[in-house]
Amino acid sequence: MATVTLDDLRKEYTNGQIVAVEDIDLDVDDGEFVTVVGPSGCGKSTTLRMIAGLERPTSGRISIGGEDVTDVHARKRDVAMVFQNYALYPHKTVEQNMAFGLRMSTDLSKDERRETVRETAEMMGIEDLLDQKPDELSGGQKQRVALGRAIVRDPDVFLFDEPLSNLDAKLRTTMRTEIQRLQNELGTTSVYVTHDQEEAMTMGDRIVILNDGELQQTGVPKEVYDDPANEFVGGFIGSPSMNFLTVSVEDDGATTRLLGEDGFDYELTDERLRDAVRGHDRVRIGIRPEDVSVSGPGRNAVETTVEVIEPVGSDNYLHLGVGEDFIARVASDVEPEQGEQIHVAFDASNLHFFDADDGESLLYETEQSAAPTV
Amino acid sequence: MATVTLDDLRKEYTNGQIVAVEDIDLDVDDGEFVTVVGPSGCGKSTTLRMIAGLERPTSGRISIGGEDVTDVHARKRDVAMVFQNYALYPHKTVEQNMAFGLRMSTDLSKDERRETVRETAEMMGIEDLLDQKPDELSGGQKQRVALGRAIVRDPDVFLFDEPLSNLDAKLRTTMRTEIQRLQNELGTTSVYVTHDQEEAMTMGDRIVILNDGELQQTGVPKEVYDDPANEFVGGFIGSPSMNFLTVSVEDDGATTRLLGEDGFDYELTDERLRDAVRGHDRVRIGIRPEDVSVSGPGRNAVETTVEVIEPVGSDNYLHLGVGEDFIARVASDVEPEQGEQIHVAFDASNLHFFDADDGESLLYETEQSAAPTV
Amino acid sequence: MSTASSVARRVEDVPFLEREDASLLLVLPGLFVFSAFMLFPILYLLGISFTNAEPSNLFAGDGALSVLTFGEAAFVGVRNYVTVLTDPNFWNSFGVTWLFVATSVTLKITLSIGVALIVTGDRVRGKRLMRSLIIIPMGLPAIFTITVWRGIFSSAEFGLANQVLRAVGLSSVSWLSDRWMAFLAYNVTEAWLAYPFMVIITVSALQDVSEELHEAAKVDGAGYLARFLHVTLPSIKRPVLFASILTAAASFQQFLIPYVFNQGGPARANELMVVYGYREAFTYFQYGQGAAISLIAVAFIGVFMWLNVKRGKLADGVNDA
Amino acid sequence: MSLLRSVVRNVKDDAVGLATTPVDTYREARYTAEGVLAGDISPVRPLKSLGLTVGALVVVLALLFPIYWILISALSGSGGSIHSVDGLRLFPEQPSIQPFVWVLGDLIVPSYRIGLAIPFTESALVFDTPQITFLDASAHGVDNPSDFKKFFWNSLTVAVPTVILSMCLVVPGAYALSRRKFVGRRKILFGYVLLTQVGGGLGIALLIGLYTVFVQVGLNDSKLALSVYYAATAVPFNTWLLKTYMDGIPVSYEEAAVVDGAPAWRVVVEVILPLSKAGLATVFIFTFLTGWTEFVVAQTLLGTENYTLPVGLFSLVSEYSVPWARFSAFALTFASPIMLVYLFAQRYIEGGLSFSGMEG
Amino acid sequence: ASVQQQNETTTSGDDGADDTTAADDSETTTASGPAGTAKAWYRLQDTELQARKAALKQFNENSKHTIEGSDVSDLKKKTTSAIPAGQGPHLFDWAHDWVGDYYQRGFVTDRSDQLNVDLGTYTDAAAEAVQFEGNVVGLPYAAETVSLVYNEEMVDEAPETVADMKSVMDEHHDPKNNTYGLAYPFDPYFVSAWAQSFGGYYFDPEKDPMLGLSKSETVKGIQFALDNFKPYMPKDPSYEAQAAPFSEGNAAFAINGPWYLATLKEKGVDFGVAKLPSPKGGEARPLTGIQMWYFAKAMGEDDADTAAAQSFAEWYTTNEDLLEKAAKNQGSIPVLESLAGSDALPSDVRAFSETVQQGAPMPTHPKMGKVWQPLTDALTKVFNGDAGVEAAMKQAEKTVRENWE
Ligand SMILES: Nc1ncnc2c1ncn2[C@@H]1O[C@H](COP(=O)(O)OP(=O)(O)OP(=O)(O)O)[C@@H](O)[C@H]1O
Ligand SMILES: Nc1ncnc2c1ncn2[C@@H]1O[C@H](COP(=O)(O)OP(=O)(O)OP(=O)(O)O)[C@@H](O)[C@H]1O
Ligand SMILES: [Mg+2]
Ligand SMILES: [Mg+2]
Repeated sequence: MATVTLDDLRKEYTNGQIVAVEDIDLDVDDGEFVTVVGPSGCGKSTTLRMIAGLERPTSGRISIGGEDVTDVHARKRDVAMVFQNYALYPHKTVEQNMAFGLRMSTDLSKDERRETVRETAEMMGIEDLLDQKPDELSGGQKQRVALGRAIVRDPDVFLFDEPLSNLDAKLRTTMRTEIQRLQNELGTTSVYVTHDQEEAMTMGDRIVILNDGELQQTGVPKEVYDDPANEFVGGFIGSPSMNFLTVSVEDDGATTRLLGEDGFDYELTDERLRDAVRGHDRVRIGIRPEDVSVSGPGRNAVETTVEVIEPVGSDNYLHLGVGEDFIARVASDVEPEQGEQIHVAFDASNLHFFDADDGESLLYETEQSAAPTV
Repeated sequence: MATVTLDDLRKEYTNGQIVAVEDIDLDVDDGEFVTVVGPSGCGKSTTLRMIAGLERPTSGRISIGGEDVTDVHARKRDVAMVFQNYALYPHKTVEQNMAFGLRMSTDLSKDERRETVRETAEMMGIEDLLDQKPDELSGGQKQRVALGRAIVRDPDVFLFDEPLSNLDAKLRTTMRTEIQRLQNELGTTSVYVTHDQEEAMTMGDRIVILNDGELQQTGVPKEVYDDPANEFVGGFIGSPSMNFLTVSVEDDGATTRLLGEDGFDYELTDERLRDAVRGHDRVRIGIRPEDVSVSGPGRNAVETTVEVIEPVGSDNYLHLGVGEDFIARVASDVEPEQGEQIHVAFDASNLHFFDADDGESLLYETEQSAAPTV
Repeated sequence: MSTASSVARRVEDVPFLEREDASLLLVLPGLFVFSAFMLFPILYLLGISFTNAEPSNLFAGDGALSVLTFGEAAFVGVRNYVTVLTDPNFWNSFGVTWLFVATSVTLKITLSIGVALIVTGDRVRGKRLMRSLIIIPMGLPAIFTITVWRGIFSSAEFGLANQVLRAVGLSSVSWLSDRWMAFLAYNVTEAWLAYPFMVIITVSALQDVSEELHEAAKVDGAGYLARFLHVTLPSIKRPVLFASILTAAASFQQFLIPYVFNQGGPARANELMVVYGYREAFTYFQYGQGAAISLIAVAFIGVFMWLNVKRGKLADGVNDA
Repeated sequence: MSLLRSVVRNVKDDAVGLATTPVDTYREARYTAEGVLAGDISPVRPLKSLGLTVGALVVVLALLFPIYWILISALSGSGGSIHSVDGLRLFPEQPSIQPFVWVLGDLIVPSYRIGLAIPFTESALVFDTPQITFLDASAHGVDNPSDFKKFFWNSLTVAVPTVILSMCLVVPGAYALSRRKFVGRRKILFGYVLLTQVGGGLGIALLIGLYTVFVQVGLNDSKLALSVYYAATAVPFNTWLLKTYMDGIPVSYEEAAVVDGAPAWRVVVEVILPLSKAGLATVFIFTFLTGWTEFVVAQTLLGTENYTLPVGLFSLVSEYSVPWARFSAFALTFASPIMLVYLFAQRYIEGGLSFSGMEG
Repeated sequence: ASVQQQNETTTSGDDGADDTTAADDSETTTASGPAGTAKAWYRLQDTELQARKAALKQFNENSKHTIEGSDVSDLKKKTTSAIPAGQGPHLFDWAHDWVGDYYQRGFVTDRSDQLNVDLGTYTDAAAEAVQFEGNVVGLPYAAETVSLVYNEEMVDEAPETVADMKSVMDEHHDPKNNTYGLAYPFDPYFVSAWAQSFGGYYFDPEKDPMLGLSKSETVKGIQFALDNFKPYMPKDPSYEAQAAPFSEGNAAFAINGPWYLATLKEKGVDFGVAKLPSPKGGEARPLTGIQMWYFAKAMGEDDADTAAAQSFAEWYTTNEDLLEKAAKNQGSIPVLESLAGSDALPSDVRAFSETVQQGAPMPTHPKMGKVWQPLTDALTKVFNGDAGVEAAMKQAEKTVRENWE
């Protein structure tokens, strides 16, 4: 158990032509579970691999437990990593797979190793599989073994690189809970990389969002969801995605109106929001689908067509004719016809505003956490 | 465009030791979009491949457009298939990939083929990629090309085998809409296999649920969601999963009470429900997470502990101390403390009842569609 | 699946080529040509091994028919086999041959894996060029290379091997006049001849070793050696095993090296089986006896290969469950 | 055809890649140097790389020393011998390319007269192509150059039919064994694996039988018959090799083509073969090498006029003496095209031999 | 008879005329038959090969017959397989040691009755060598044997006795500085001079016992060679390793045959050739080989091709001009009576010629074929010090006897 600190971490590939990770600062507290999320190619794996010692940073420092390990070889760092494809040694039995790390990094006797492995296997519910080879296991079992292999070593830090992405949806949720349970139990500092924002949200004590190698925002999942630092974060976190509209701001001193295409017309009354948009000609509004409600006509209600209705059982998704792809999540008993004209409304407190040019949030309190570098 | 009819279709492997598909009957209407869903290994792919002609059924018949094609070779059936890993010919350009089917199955001249491919490519927004090789494309682009390759042939039937499972979450939703849009436009009969129930729900005109090679239920997604034919379907469709509890039925003639562990005590008043459970000592209740609401104490309210709170942004998932893993989906502003005692309530109309032994629904109207064989 | 019924079911209108059993026709030409040129001579050899065939009687007679009657050679029963199997020289060659197989294969594998590791090393630059250079020996005719190595291992003080020894301050060695030194020389030469093929296979195998497994092992705390033993080696085991089996067979049948070096000497001490057969058969043109020796050798190598193929499951394909 | 084109393209890429390697290396060196200067990169790392590269180079050179040694003797003029009494020499004493000139002989494209009749007129254009002299042996004091060109031609006319023929035999067989199930499939496969080496190495033992058969059928001294023989010996190993490679091609490509409406043979031609490029290249090289380097059978079967390169090479050796300089020069000239081909085919061969399908 | 005359005319006539006369002559000897084409096989070094080609050309241009010559590698294997299969040549060129064996196996044919040359034209030894049991199976054109070659820069005068030679070798032998006393391939053929010095022999069908390997005289001779020469030689007894030091000017003496001279000339070694020195109490008596054109089985029929082959063999073996040139350029030792020992020959050839006189032709008896290998093995053993001479020779003798059975 230890803290992990990244200090101005940067990684370049092909002689500086590709910048995979750009000056990331991050502090992970002892026992914290941090999820790192971002689209494909944003540098998540690279960051994780630098923490593991599998890649050497181009510049910047990494400390684990307060000790600078930047120049320490992977095998000397007391971290355990769970890989996307499990990376189980195919020729070893489950037991040997799990014992390998112990054999390499501790002085335990054979019997002690056996004992330790057996304990962990029981904890993971895989004690019956110990004599099997990875080939003979199902995806979920493999995943459990991979976790077991990491846990058995009782390392300072757990690193996970999209460990669940090869599992099917059901199994993914099961395993997700399992990992959380384990981490709660063990209290080991963990960094968990995923491209699935839901996974990131539900699992992380804190969530770190990367894009294009750059840190976008860190924070408690709910805060990030409620108060995204920029349009990217807003759009990336949450499913279905936040809806965006570009609107022009008409401020006559008394009222502030936001005018958009398709007859969008919204009047801001809240002073904080008016302050935020004041001084901008055009802003991007972000509205989450669940914050859109079907209403009757009225002030600030927008009339629009229902283009598609997607039932997902628990809810219905309405694809509306506002902007590019505007979705409203409504209860499953709200079932307008396709093509029907309806009115939708949203509460001003649920609106997010972003700079039309650089996408920065106009509401985000910068003191909240370290300022993103964008 | 044509109907697809499966008639008592059965497929055995390894000399009958493995029954991959067991006596499936299915009618797909002309222009219908049917999604086939089920857990891994349930026989989805096998079914689809039999329709395509890539596997020969052990028994049973397949008709396409009313014509019995059971003994017709795959290449003579006018179907197009989209594979999970796209199966784009790596040595051919996108254009050649798309034109290949035309070259093989039509008499079009080179120019005509070129024209057709170009049109389809424009429709798919991949006209700029025509000269590229599959390697040079991103996952989403590959997926588009694979779709284009199927569409360009204008076949009777589209077959999709988990075409989106290699894409990341965001891209998956985008492509999902795209496929729906295309199918709407083209109106081609489609069979779409997936293991993701959400995909199946949102995309299908009708949804077919398989388990263990056997057909569980077919129906419009909403119907299946609201009225699952058995416990398996109930649990499989919907995310988070339906919660299940085994309760004993205490019927004293006047009232019917359902008693479970953890102080679960629920009185049934609805006559239809009472009829359903009557005669059973023990039944399984199914309650969907979104139908569980946090309430004050009261009749039929169950007191329980909040074990874990999972925020997913739009909602919070409460893991409750009822039964094995009982989840309530509540609005994101309902935020009890972990370990807090709360009361939860659910409406009787949202309860599902299953036979404790065979899992059959006690409410499911059997006349609704062909009876499942379980 | 019963083949008969499935064939019957498919006969209908299915195009000829798409019938699975018709695929046999695709294999047959190769099989036929191969049999014609390899199996027939083997059978022929079997035939003459029971005769007293010599050039003078074997080639007598006219027309293709005389092939089948082995010219005018007379049938002598198993005499040739008895002669061979009671010859102490044969048993010596038998022992030496297996010893040679064991030592040379070990040497070849070690050398090839070592070289392959070097030319695939992460930190090594110019790997591709090195890999191309390294296979040069494959492009030279074996007979030439072996003649050169014969010169290298000259017992004379000025033989290259001796010059190298002298350069590092050792005394020169009578390579080919000392039994075990000659044996060593065979091994070195054999290893040098065979390494390109083995290295190519090993390099290919190494490139398929999962990087992720290596990383997993690194994180698990394994050092270079441990990773080599626990990750690399198991991953390349099958291809290398396969190459080893092939190369073992090649070692078993090595002829040119001992023959060119010192005719299996010194004084027949290192006569490998094929050399023994050649000397018995060709020095005095006893074709019958030569054939018997060849066939005994073939039988041994056949059994050896058979065991290996069985145990190594080399004949299994992906679609044999 | 497209196969050929793609091969040509890849070769071109490789050539470009080879040519740009120094540029890339330079770029990397500069980047590293900058990094080191800026203190971002510890100087130990590039040094380690350098050290390992040098180490690897040393190993490679050690392995190739015998070849280098041959080269020295080839460059030592007629005086060269590998049995030189004088201590270890790293450079030829009196370098001379005469032995190589002797091997190659004159390389002169004689002048040709080409007449082009102009249609609808009586007249014709007549060109005299210039005589092109690449190498004039007599200018280097070589009067009786070797028959290398003749042998080369013979080797070519043996090796090329060998390749064509074995391709014809191997490819269909490998495909069927990899993709179809039929009676006796496993047995054939098993037999092939068994015979890969037994067959090949039996060469000498089988010579008697083989020779008799050839003579009786009247096929000795026929290059074509020799090709057929080589092709036959190449069948088991190469079929097995290609089969293993084809096993690694995902079935879904084939299925996609079938669903697209392609008949079996087009699936093979349009999908399987192009995807087996690496395997095919490997088989190509191996069968070519068989025809190119085989010595014993060629020597037994062929008459002087038809000697192939290895036989020609060995005919330089007389009972008592080996003209080392010429012998070596001949051998190296002989090997050089193969090296070149390998340099470009390398990635295919390494791919083709990876036995990806074997991990069944 | 006409050949004899022709020879006289050629020796007396001037250069310009002899080609045509020789050719005319061959025309006349076969005037009756039609033109034929015959195949001739040989295995030669580069310099000899050029001369051979020139000779063939000369013959073909001046005769109605055509001879197609081929330089065939591994002539022994090639002839043994091709001749019985009916694919062989009409003539092939090799030393005479195959005569008995090949005759018995029917690979060669007796043409004593059809010959147009008198065997008396050749030296006795040569004439003897081409016959087996009275059958003439070919015609001889040169002899070969090993003799003493010395480096004139190191050795002032050729030693007469082995003792003299030893003292010179002592002076020059210094392997540390890459100089050696003697370069001497150690195999039965080369060693025969000493093995037979004291009355020993390897094999002689006229003697009893035929096999003389373990006779004390033979053993003594081999022991003598071992004691007196081995210490001054490079340690590798193989031909190549022994040939190199002398040809590079790093050895005082070599014992080698005329074929070696071409290499020496090429490398510019200043050498002299002398008779083999005599051992104390004996005389060096090397085995000699006779180079000859064999009449192969294909000449069994009297057709035009056979006539062509025979006329070529006769022309080649009796053409003084050709043989003299060969002597000058390739150090070939003529066996034509009129040339053998002639002063017109270069001095090296004369020296070799003298050694040939001292020596004994290799036996042509087929049994000899089975003596070489065991004997070679024995010599290797004794050279390597793995066995005493006597033991090794006894063992070899036993093996030979077994092989004979
Ligand atoms: N070895 C490498 N050489 C060159 N570029 C690389 C290398 N590894 C990664 N990159 C590049 O660095 C960037 C970040 O890659 P990284 O693997 O960290 O992304 P990721 O966020 O893990 O993506 P994914 O979700 O697809 O796994 C990408 O643009 C990638 O192309
Ligand atoms: N070629 C085969 N030989 C033997 N068994 C097979 C074969 N193909 C499929 N099976 C078996 O048939 C069953 C159904 O397989 P199928 O591939 O149809 O499942 P699936 O529903 O597509 O699963 P997934 O979601 O994993 O793709 C499985 O139990 C599988 O093991
Ligand atoms: Mg990644
Ligand atoms: Mg499937």
